[in-house]
Amino acid sequence: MSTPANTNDNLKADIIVYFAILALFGVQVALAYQNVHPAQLLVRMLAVAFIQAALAVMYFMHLRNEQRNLRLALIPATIFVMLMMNMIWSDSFRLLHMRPLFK
Amino acid sequence: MTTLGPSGDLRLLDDFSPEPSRTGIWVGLAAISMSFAAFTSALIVRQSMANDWHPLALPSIVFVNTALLLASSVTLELTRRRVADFARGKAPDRSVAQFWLGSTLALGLLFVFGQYLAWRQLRTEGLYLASNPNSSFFYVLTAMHAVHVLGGLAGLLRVLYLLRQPVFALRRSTMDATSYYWHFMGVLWLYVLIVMWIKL
Amino acid sequence: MSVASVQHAQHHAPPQGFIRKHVFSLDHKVIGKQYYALALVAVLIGMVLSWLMRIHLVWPNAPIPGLQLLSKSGAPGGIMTPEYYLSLLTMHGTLMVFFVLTNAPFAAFGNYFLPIQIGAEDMAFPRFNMMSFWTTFVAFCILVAAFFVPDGPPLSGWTSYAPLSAVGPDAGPGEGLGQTLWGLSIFVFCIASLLGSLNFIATTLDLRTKGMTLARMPLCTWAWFITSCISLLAFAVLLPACLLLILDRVAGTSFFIPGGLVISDRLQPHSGGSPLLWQHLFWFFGHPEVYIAILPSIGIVSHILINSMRRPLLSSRVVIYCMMAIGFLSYMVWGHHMFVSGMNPFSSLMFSFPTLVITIPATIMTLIWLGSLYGSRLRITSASLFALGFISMFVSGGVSGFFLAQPSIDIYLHATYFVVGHFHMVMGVASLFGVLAGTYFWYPKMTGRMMNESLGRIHFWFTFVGAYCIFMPFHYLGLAGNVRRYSAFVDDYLLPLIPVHRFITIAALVTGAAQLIFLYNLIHSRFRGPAAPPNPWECTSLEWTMPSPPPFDNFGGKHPVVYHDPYQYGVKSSTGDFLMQDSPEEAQA
Amino acid sequence: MGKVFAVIVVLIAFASAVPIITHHWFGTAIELRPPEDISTHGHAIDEQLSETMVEAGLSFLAAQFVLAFFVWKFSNRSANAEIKTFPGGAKWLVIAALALVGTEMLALGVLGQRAWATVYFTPAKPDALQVQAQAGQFAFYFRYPGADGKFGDLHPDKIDEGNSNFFGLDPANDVDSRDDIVTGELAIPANREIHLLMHAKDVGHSFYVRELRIQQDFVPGLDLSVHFTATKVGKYEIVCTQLCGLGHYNMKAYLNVLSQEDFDSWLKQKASEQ
Ligand code: HEA
Ligand code: HEA
Ligand code: CUA
Ligand SMILES: [Cu+2]
Repeated sequence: MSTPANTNDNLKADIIVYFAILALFGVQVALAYQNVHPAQLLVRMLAVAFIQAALAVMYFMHLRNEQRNLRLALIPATIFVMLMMNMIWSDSFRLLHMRPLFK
Repeated sequence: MTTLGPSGDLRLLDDFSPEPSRTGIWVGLAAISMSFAAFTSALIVRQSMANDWHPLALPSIVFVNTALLLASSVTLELTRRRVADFARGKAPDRSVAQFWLGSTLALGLLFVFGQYLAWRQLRTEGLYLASNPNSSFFYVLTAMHAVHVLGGLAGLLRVLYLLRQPVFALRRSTMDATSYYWHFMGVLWLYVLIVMWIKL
Repeated sequence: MSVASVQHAQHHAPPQGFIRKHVFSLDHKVIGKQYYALALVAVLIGMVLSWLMRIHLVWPNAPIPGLQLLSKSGAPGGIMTPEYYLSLLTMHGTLMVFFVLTNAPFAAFGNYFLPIQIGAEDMAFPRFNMMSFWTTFVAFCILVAAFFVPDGPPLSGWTSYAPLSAVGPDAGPGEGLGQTLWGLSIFVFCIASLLGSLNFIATTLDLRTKGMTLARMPLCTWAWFITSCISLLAFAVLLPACLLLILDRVAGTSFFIPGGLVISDRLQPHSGGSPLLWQHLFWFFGHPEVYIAILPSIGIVSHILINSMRRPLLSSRVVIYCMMAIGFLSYMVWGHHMFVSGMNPFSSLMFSFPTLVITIPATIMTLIWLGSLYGSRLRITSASLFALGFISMFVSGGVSGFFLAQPSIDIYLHATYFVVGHFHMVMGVASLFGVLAGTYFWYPKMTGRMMNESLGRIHFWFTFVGAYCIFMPFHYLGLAGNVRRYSAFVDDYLLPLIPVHRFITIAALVTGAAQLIFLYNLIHSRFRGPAAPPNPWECTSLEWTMPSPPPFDNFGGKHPVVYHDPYQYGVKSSTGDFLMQDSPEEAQA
Repeated sequence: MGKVFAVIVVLIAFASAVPIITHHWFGTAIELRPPEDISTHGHAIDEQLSETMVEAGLSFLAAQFVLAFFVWKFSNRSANAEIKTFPGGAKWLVIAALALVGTEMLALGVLGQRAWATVYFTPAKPDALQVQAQAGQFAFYFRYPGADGKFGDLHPDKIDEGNSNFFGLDPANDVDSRDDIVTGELAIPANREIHLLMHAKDVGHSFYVRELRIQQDFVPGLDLSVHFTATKVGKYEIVCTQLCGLGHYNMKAYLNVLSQEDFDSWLKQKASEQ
């Protein structure tokens, strides 16, 4: 478990993180105006959003200070399971070519 | 064995033994994330399957709602600090904390109301739940999110109730758990918004 | 590793009044028993349904007395219609998977013993706990209500594949209100399971008593913990899937229904949905679900086996790792239910590989159990017989899983009785053997009375032999190409196989009747059984340190201190050949 | 009691193995094995199946026998009997499991992928005979493209079973569909590849011919296809294996494998009946 004292009032760290998230938002806006394929765009946006969310969750929501067991049990499992879910998508790309015979 | 005061109150601020409600909230958030991941997968598969995809212009009010929800996170964080001040004896009473908490609640309610307005706007455009997949997903995602937000509002109400008790009865873990959940609603909303913005 | 300190602020006073004590109780022990009772009711209904199904399959025109009272249209004059068979099948599968196998080994025993085994006074969130039971109960009532709706109970199988399950009454009998109730019931069940898992995880992480490190938790606690992690994420996926299914049915959306379907001569007003999407979401939940069903039993059986062998396993740690590995792998294999479903054939290979890999941890566990039997001092009791029977059944069922895991063989075997044989072996009996072993083992603790050993053994022999007689022939039928979910066998090809079916039906009736012995034992011992001592099996874990049955606050307001890992057997100590977890004594080798 | 358990487990293991080895149920005439294979790809599947049967069967027997033996040997020993540890302990068991299952997996996995590939990863030959199959509650219909070699488009709104327009063809406006031949049985020439285009009319169904070692679901909204070559003349059952409603058990059609000449005259006759 982390040290008890400095969790609540670490205003400086919070502000830094806040600006980091804002900066990343800037990156997102920039990305949005790039001319890329929507699928690509989605991937990039989600990647950045993921970092933002991680920062917010770690610092603002103090996950950083949470029990080690909790972090060990929960985070890898959830991320892993979500990643696995992407296997569903493998179908969706194929389905594009297999629309019904009727017009 | 650590013992906590009879009410386990915030005045024993430095007790950092894990509190079930804090663990519980993280576990709950994992489950909620998973549910929304499932919705996202459904959306992606559904889109590639569809010959009926009609891009949907998000009602502009959702951006106002976004601002409201994010602002409510800030006010909640202010609440938390003021409560801590009070618990440490740095603040004379709880009125400031109550004020910020009240603002959070109000902003949250406004958010839900704003979402309702967004639905109304879609309806006036003739887009109902079953009109096309885009509107279906819009309603489902926003409604599911709103349901979770309502849960958060209930939590905040409880915190407010505890905060107003004559004898200070708010446990630190309750405050924390509720506010993590609430912040998560903000994060989740941004996620939902991005997904809808790009995909719908 | 941090040792969670034990503080439990809401130290509760003994509950007062009948309702608080027995109905809306916050006590995890009462809730555990409630779950058990619910599972028992569900398993009995499910069993009777399986009898009716079996009878109909081999004597399709024989009137079953009384059946017309249950459904006039489904069984006019007691003779079952084909659609009513499918309804019973659906209800049988749903009851068994959700209300028996998710409830009995996991929610019932878990609720009762997880807090005690880690030295806690109650679950982390007693109120949630009560809510999850009553939510489950509501889900159960909704499902049972589907028996009584006008156009019949749902008939899309426990998997409820869309679009059959999604298009509504046009698709035929059972696709009206009944199917909607099915969706609703499972939706509600998901909420209950999520609450339950959340509670289990928080309890295990936060409420362990002093000295109870994670490594010192008994194997069944580990199994419940891992199961709750699996179930948290699995039910979180089924929940949205059910929501979308219900919306397709009642709100006219098209998540799972494509365009251009003509059903009952009506062009359906839908377009663009994907039936495969339902299958993916369902099995994304469905496969982890089958491990949710087996892992707690694996834990319970290991616990009981160690106690009966009077020695620790060769390595408990390896078993824990295997359970974790199974947990992780269970999320990579769901596509093995969809090899011939029209899924991308490349994904079939991607799903087949981890499915084959999952047999490795299963094999390791099996070998560890077997290897630990070597040189032990095995005590034969009803509980240990069921635990040993579990191993035998798990091997039989697991091996047939190995066939199905290969997509090429699955082309032939998919949707045949081979699959039915496979899952009844692992789930219908192996998992339930875990429950039965647990029942014989923990009954004294839960009720304060001993069960009758001789009846227990008779029950074991009937069930063990009977289950093999029922479920082994299913495999042969499958190999011969007998298709599952058929209300009657009318093809020229299947008619010659009917004698095998007849044999199975008789075995099922006998085996089912033998369950009455168990039921009698359960009820009779509750009132007439000899009083149980605190530790009849000379077991080491914390539940056996307290009187039987335990007081409402478990440890009487004190917090036990744990000094040992859970399986100090085969040692020399003042108590005999074992050492309780909370005994400060050091064992001599 | 432990010894009884051991004996019964051994008996059960034997009893389970016998019908599989002999393919017969208690020596009677009930055959419990896949029917004779009539496809060109099926032998790969059959080999795979018997290979698995041997390896998994041996694992099954071994595990049951070891269980029985240990229970026989170590149950109800006296309270002060010495407790021994399995030679090698957990480590060797883990290694054994990895080696045993690992090799089995590799052997079968590699073999199996090949069998799978012949069914799913090879495209149908361009000269394969194209037939369209439509599954609907509770019947299969088949369509041959006729002389022009082209299938007419499907119009779900034109489906009219009363007038035998099962596919929803529109001969009035659509030239391609005028000579399409619609039948209720699937007649095919032997030794010629068939490319079966699968279309579901209402809910999910499946196409299962045991002798062909082919099973493939019909997925509404998705037009899949399978291809196969039948080698033996005869009549076989096509059954539906995907739960599709009350008539599921009775949803079947016949696969009629004919010689090329017989097939040609059959097709001609059907064309004249349209
Ligand atoms: C408790 C439930 C449970 C468990 C534990 C399992 C365990 C396994 N299952 Fe099963 N399964 C179901 C419940 C379960 N299953 C259900 C309900 C269905 C059907 C649903 C439906 O369609 O209605 C199903 C269907 C199913 C299918 C789909 C079949 C089809 O529809 O076509 C497949 C395919 O891969 C499969 C594979 C496996 C495998 C590889 C395991 C492995 O985990 C097994 C591992 C165990 C062992 C292997 C035994 C011990 C090891 C040894 C003795 C060593 C030596 C053995 C070998 C090397 C072979 N299962
Ligand atoms: C736990 C799971 C479970 C159990 C125990 C059973 C038990 C039985 N099942 Fe079933 N079955 C399923 C799960 C289960 N089944 C599922 C998921 C399906 C698929 C549904 C679908 O296709 O959609 C299915 C389908 C199914 C079919 C397939 C029908 C078809 O495809 O057409 C048949 C056919 O005979 C059948 C028969 C039986 C029989 C004879 C029994 C029993 O009678 C055997 C005798 C009973 C026992 C050995 C156990 C008794 C235990 C106790 C009384 C005490 C337990 C205590 C507590 C739980 C507290 N079942
Ligand atoms: Cu068509 Cu089953
Ligand atoms: Cu599975």
